[in-house]
Amino acid sequence: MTDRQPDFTATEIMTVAASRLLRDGTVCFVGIGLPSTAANLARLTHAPDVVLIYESGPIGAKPTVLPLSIGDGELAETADTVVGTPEIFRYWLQGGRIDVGFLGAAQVDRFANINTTVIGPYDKPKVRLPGAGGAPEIAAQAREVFIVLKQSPKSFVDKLPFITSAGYLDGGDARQKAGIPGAGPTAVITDLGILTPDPVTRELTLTSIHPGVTVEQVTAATGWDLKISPDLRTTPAPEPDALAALRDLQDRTARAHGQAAGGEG
Amino acid sequence: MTDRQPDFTATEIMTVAASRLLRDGTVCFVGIGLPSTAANLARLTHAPDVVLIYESGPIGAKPTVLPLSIGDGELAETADTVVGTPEIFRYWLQGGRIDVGFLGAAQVDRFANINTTVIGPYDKPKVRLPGAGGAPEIAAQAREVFIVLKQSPKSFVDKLPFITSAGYLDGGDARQKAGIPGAGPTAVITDLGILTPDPVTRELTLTSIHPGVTVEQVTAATGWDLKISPDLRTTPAPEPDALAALRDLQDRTARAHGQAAGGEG
Amino acid sequence: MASITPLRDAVAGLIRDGDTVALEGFTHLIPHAAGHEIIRQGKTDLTLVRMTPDLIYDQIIGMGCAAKLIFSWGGNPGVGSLHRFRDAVEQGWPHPLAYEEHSHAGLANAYVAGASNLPFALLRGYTGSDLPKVNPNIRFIECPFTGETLAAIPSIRPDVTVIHAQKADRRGNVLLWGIIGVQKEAVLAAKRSIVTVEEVVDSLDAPPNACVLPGWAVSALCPVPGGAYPSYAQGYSARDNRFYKEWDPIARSREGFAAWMKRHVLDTDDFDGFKRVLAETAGREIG
Amino acid sequence: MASITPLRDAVAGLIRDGDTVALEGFTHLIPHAAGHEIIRQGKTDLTLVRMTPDLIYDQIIGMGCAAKLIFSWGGNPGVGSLHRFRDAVEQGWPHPLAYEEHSHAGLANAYVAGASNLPFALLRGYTGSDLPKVNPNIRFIECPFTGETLAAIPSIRPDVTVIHAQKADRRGNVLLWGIIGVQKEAVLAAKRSIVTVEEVVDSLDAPPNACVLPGWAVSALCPVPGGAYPSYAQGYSARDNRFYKEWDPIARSREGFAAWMKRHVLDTDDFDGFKRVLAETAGREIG
Repeated sequence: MTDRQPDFTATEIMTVAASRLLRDGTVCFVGIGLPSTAANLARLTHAPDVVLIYESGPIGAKPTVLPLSIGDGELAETADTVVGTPEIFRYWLQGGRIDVGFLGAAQVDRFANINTTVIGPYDKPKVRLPGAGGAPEIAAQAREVFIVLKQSPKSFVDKLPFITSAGYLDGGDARQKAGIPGAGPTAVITDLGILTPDPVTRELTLTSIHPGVTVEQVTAATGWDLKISPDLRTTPAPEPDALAALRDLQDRTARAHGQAAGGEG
Repeated sequence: MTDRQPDFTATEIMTVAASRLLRDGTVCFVGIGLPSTAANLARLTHAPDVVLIYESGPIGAKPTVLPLSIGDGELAETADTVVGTPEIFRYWLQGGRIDVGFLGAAQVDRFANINTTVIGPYDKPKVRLPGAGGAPEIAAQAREVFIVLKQSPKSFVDKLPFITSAGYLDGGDARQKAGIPGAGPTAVITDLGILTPDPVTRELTLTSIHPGVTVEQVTAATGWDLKISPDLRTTPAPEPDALAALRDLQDRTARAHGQAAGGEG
Repeated sequence: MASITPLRDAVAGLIRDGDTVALEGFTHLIPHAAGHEIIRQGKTDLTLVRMTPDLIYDQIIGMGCAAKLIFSWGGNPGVGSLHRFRDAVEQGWPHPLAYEEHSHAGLANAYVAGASNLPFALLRGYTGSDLPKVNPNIRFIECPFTGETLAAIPSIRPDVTVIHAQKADRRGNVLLWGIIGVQKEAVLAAKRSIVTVEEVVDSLDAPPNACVLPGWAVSALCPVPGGAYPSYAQGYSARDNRFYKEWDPIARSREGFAAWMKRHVLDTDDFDGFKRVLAETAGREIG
Repeated sequence: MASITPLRDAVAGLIRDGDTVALEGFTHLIPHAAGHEIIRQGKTDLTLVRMTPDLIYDQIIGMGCAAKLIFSWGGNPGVGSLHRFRDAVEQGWPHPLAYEEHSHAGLANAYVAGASNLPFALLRGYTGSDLPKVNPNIRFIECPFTGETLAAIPSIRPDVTVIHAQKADRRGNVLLWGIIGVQKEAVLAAKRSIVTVEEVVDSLDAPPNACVLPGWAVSALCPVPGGAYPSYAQGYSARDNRFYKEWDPIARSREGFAAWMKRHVLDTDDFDGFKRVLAETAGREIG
């Protein structure tokens, strides 16, 4: 999709739509990049008391500009406290204190499993991706998970070469049977729409489509035969306030350190 | 033994003799009470760079007065750092960083096993003692252990009702066979003399006797047939400097909070 | 999210008869005021957990509130025995007290495991000690890589943990410092938590990487200045070593203890009331 | 006891060919200067460990110093791929790189287990992931109390850990703050350790319960102001985000990379020399 909307870009509506899902007071484990942008937009608009936790250690971070990396000083300086990375994973994530894990991904499949490890065979990779980072345990242990990524046949694939982090595995009750505690990915937010898992089969279903996008566009950007909800909604356009807040945030960020992009490390 | 020496008491020579064993630069895990007095005396005299670690969290404590309890503020305020109690036991003791564990005891047996749990049967105790505290793992994991306690038939017993913390178990190589890493108690310092384990049998042997004490007194204060070293030495009398430093320390302590006594908590 | 609550309401609302309750503190920051409130409200059948049960546990046990104690060292630090604890264990007065006994290393690891939502703690421990013979909750497992034997004990997951801390901000974030013991782990291991604090301030001004508990991880926050007495709060108050010694004769006899508890705790409304009466009976300034 | 040592001597004396080496840091306080010194001294056959290998590992791998990498996320944070790392993995250049791959939770716990002298780490992890299929060091064990299945991985015990910190005192005590990652655990898990610091001061003035490493637990202390560049040291320097972006085209080609490394690292004497040359080639102030 190109930006045919007069008022907002595809990335902007993706970010705003993702941010809307975060309720105020939620404790959110934030991945860097798009999830971090969406989570901070939520904090700056409708969810001032959202608690943002980054795997590098900050708890309750309130950055005024977006972090370029997951360990920016801005996160430490604005946090309620900064703990060691082991404590983040032990006491806070594994401890069961995270409401929402907000993740990006290189690839997802129809059951919202995530690959960030390799394209091609593991032992002879065509493309070596960065790897798991915090995602396997965030995907498993947060009470629910939101995934945000751009939708294309390369990113929405029929069969993942590698499951880095579990969504619903083979669908149905496979996730529960594997003993994974969290509810799993309850929304996948893309630049074209929002996909949510079928309550029974757990297959991702297009339940909301962004304004100006056609179902054919979404289908063409999906590497499997995408299910479309009979009650397909149109995603509300970004509220002017939210859009202004997002653009202010990105302008401040660009002035502070250039355009932000995703990455741990 | 009563204080028949003109120049020092039995407790004083016990404390000075114990403090002499701590070499400068040693990392010492310190029990409260007599061990803490002896360790701080060493720090104030011949071992200024001894590192004192208390199980409550202080690392590198340099108290100017003796702590009454193992968690006195004086320890925190004078330490190089104060960590949580779990870290003390995990990273520092179990981590293998302790040269000397300096312990007190209610009772010991001929193989320097320690009881601080019960007198009488465990399920129907005659006297319920405070319990293990940090001792079982200090006794096992410090590179070596010094035990300091007053000697009497009640404290030096033929058969312990309960082994709280391992010395040499049944003697010989029983300790090694049980997989206990540290060398074990290399000295037991009492108000009558110093006992060290036989190199082969590991039975405690009187190797040094304090000036003015007779072998008969030591034997009478021991609940088993005590082995006496053929090379029995006489413990050197406390150096005037050490004695002065000890008395200064105890005077300061008494002025600050009354006479110190042993106790965790 | 921590609500700022009177201590009486927090204890009434969050601690139930039969609960497993940890009032933690390692000499420093011991939540005495909260312990008194448990006694005043006549809670019963509690399983108490603490590495170093001391005077406040002696009082709770002596008043018959506890059915069981999980601990690793029980004494009056620097003084001697806990007479009420001993009477419960040795003579079954006021009723028998079950107990489960560990080492400090074991319990400290068990709190860490609880805070980490693990079912058990893994440690090198208890080797050569008789404790595993009398405590079936000390077991041994094998390392799946090296074959080494390691100790395993169940994690501690209290229903309620109670601690005392130096300060909190108005959003309920709690800061403690100095000897911090296992308090953070004990709070995070528990289903519910009560934190009494010396003061509530506009801004915590916490140093980097300080021991902070976010307000949303705490159930109730209760301002109780001096609430650790006779223990201390670094930066606020000193330990009253005299009281620890005075406790020894008070606790020696059942009658003396009962009379003292009635006058100082049951017949007072709150911790300030306790301290006023104690100042009268002890003939000196308290707190 | 930490001796205050020039970085060159510390790397020469403490890091041996074939060693397992962890240069840790989570965006913040990454020991770039020490990494350059490893390259200058031509260490070989290293097993590198790091949760988040980034530019300095790209350089060490690209220069052929490493035989194996243990990691959980390898990328140029905020920019994209590590081209030298990918070339080693995908094409075996300059030689094949073995690797063992975990999640952050796994490696963070493995460092904790190493610091705790445990042979393995216990966690809830990897469930549903394919990682256990490709990493035989991810195993599963049963809780001896509840029967639950938990993940187990070997602890990390590096021969040498290298970190950068803000300051040290003359007795070698080290203070770091801000995003402290796994650095304390990585140092305590290692047999030997090198700490580069921004400055050496008379007194640390550490806040209560700060992240302090006692001097006696560190092998060598090397004053290297700005030694984390292009990473940052909170309170001392800002992250040079531009350099992270500039690295991407430098590292894309083998030839460009080799020429850059020769000019900036091999042909310079130390980190100050590197920064001087970089200032010339980048046409701006560095560090």
